[in-house]
Amino acid sequence: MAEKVLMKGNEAIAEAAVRAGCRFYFAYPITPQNEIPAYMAKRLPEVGGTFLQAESELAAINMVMGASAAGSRCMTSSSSPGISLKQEGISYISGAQLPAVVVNMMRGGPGLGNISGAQGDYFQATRGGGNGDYHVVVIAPGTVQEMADCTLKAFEIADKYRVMCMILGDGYLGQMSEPCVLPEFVKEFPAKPWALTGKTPDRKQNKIMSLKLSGIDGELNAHTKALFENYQKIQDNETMSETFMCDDADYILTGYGTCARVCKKAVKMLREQGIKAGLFRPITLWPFPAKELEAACKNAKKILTVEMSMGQMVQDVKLNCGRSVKDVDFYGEPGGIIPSVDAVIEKVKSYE
Amino acid sequence: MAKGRPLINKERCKGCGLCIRVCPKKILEMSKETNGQGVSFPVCIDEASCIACSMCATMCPDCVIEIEAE
Amino acid sequence: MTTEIIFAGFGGQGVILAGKILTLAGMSEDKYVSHIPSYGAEMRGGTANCSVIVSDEEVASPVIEKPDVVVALNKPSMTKFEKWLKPGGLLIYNSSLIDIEPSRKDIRTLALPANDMAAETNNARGANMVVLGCLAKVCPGMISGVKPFEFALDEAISARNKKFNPINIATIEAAYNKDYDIK
Amino acid sequence: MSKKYEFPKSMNDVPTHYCGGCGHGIVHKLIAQVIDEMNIQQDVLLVAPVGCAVYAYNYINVDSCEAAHGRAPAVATGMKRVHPDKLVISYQGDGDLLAIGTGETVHAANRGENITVIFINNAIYGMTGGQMAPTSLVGQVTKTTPFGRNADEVGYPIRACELLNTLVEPKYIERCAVYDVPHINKTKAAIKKALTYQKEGKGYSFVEVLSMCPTNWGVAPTVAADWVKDQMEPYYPLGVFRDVPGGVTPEAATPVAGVVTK
Repeated sequence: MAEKVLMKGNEAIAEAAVRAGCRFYFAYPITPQNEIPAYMAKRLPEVGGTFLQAESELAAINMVMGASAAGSRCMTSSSSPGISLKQEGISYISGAQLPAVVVNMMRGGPGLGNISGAQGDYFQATRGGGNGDYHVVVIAPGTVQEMADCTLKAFEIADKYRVMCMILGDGYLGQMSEPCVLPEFVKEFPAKPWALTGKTPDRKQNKIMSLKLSGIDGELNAHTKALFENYQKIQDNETMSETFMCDDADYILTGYGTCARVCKKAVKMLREQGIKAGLFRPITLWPFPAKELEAACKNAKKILTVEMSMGQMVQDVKLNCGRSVKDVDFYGEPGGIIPSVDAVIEKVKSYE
Repeated sequence: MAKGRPLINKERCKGCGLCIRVCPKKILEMSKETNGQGVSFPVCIDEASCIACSMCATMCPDCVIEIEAE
Repeated sequence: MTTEIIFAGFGGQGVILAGKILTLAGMSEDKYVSHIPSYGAEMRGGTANCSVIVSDEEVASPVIEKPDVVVALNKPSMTKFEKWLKPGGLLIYNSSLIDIEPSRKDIRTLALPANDMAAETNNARGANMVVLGCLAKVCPGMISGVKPFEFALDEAISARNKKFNPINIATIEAAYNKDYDIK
Repeated sequence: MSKKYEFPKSMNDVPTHYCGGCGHGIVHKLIAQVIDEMNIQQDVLLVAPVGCAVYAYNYINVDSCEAAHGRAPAVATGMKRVHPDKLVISYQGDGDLLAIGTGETVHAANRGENITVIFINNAIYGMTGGQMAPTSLVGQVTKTTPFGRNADEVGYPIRACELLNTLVEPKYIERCAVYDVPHINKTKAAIKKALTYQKEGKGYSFVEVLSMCPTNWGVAPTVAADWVKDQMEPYYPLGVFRDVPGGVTPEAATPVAGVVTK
């Protein structure tokens, strides 16, 4: 087994991307994810890859589009305001069915906000922040180890389904150091017969595009339905989640990323006080692990969603827990404040 | 002087008339009839005078004209 | 057992590095560990802090709300973080630079002349190393002596600065071998 | 009799969606001819822009990728970095290249990406129906300048070649036109030179083409051709601005300062 190393979350993502075969990385600086470009600038040349600091977030995501169209594994990373700028490219990449990975180390918003970790981009990430009918696969790791593992998974899913995958972390996860066992280098990659490699006489030209202008023929209608058939496969096969002490729980806490860790601590402390609490932590936010949540909530008296925002994931919990909306409560702190364990515990105790 | 002849794929033509203007021998003119798109297209009224200079073909934005030469 | 520590001071005192070294030392002993630094604009203007957890069980939340230990290397840090301590928690403050007394009565306190002790080991910039040696001594069960810090320094320090590792170890060792009067 | 001038092999035999007399068709044909002559159909990767030329990939039979409005040089950069041995063409209009994509344009040139940018300047937005372009002339009436472009309000049109010619890295910058046969031939030579330089790894090449948009100018195609010559050309002088391999090296291309030494 490989050795344990102490790494920042941001660095773990970068190294895992390299090990996943990512050889092209384009980005524009923004806190709190600057360790990723700094790491890639040093690391990629060692493996014959290309690091390029783009002139803007727009340029970076479109360089990713070009590099993906050309058949490579490629990535960009940013934080909330920069991810807003990338939405154009994310929509185009999704429309053109290109595989790519984008990392969002969320910070406080709206606007310039602040640079503390936050979770205000859940809607933008899971609903599709750009124009049109599409989905991005959103993976929300909760530990440095998961940041490495989920990055590998993101590249795998991106290539398998030809979709955009987002690693959705926050500033705290990005800056935090924890021991991590790095994944092995990926050696085998799927073939990409659709990629732009130069039109040879033995095949037709490859075209990568999202324009489907022929409205009368329903070209875009059919294209979008095909996209959603693909999304359905992802929903059927790729959900990830963690359940912790849910079996006999009266109260289920739900949260992702940093919030889930606060909740886990709260669950442990509540259990010490004789209160049966459990944690349900979605790891994929889209596809949302609906069945798993419903199973976890089956016997619960109350479900509490905790977020570092004013309530975004709670909508998915209400939709998918299989319970009355009245059974779902919410507690959140916006603007880069982490909900305190005490506040979560108080909230749960108020249900007794 | 070379001898040639313009081959005009009239269905590709959009009737812009740029070819007529650049012909040094002035042997192209617009048709009376129209093509499938409903526009007039160039016709060569004096093939014997064509010098295969290819200017009409070069000017054409729609690849309507090819030139045959001896 | 779980120990939650906040290191705080001004930029240049090496508080984030000290936290990182403790984290690595804990990792080398197969403890569960986490380290979160203050970062970005927060670091401009001179103050820095980090949260370190060393535990025998999985770290649920890496966020420290009520630290077991606060290490304050300058006065503003003490003022800010003293009130965070859990009742009965330990405040280690750098009495070389801090000329006020802690105000809380429900905590334990340790006046540590970190700069002076560092200077005594000919390591004028080693106040953060003094802290590490002191922590290993006064937090029993967290780190077993000085040895784990050798590995940690080797991991944490860049090649360019590795030449200072022996003197830093000496400083940590000297601090570890002292007896402390916790009030 | 044999074919002296024939339909380019690397063009798809489909009708284009361009209006009669539009310059895009001419430039598409020139690109296809150059691809045929250089035998590089297998090597060319084309980036199609947003604007009238978005369907360029339907006409030029090479592997192609669409780019969002203004982002073609960024997409081209990504493709070129993955395939440094391929010849990447970024084909763009004036709104794409000089308004919404100014940043991408300048920075791809400034990095000296070994790509070829072909810039169709027809002084108007075609696809959206005739609005002011960054290259619309002062006094030019468009849908959004109904009283003529007023320089006091919106400034003077931008000259792309002159702008890029202030940078160090570009290797070849030329402005051409397609309003008559001699200039069409020069344009073809410029495209060929640009792609040859790219093939030889020389660096960034930029070919601007003054072109006709009869529909949105509201004139006949022949009048449009004259308008390019009489109205556009005086403000946008034709010629080679820079040809570093060929010995035309402006001062801006040879910096004497700005390098930090250790």
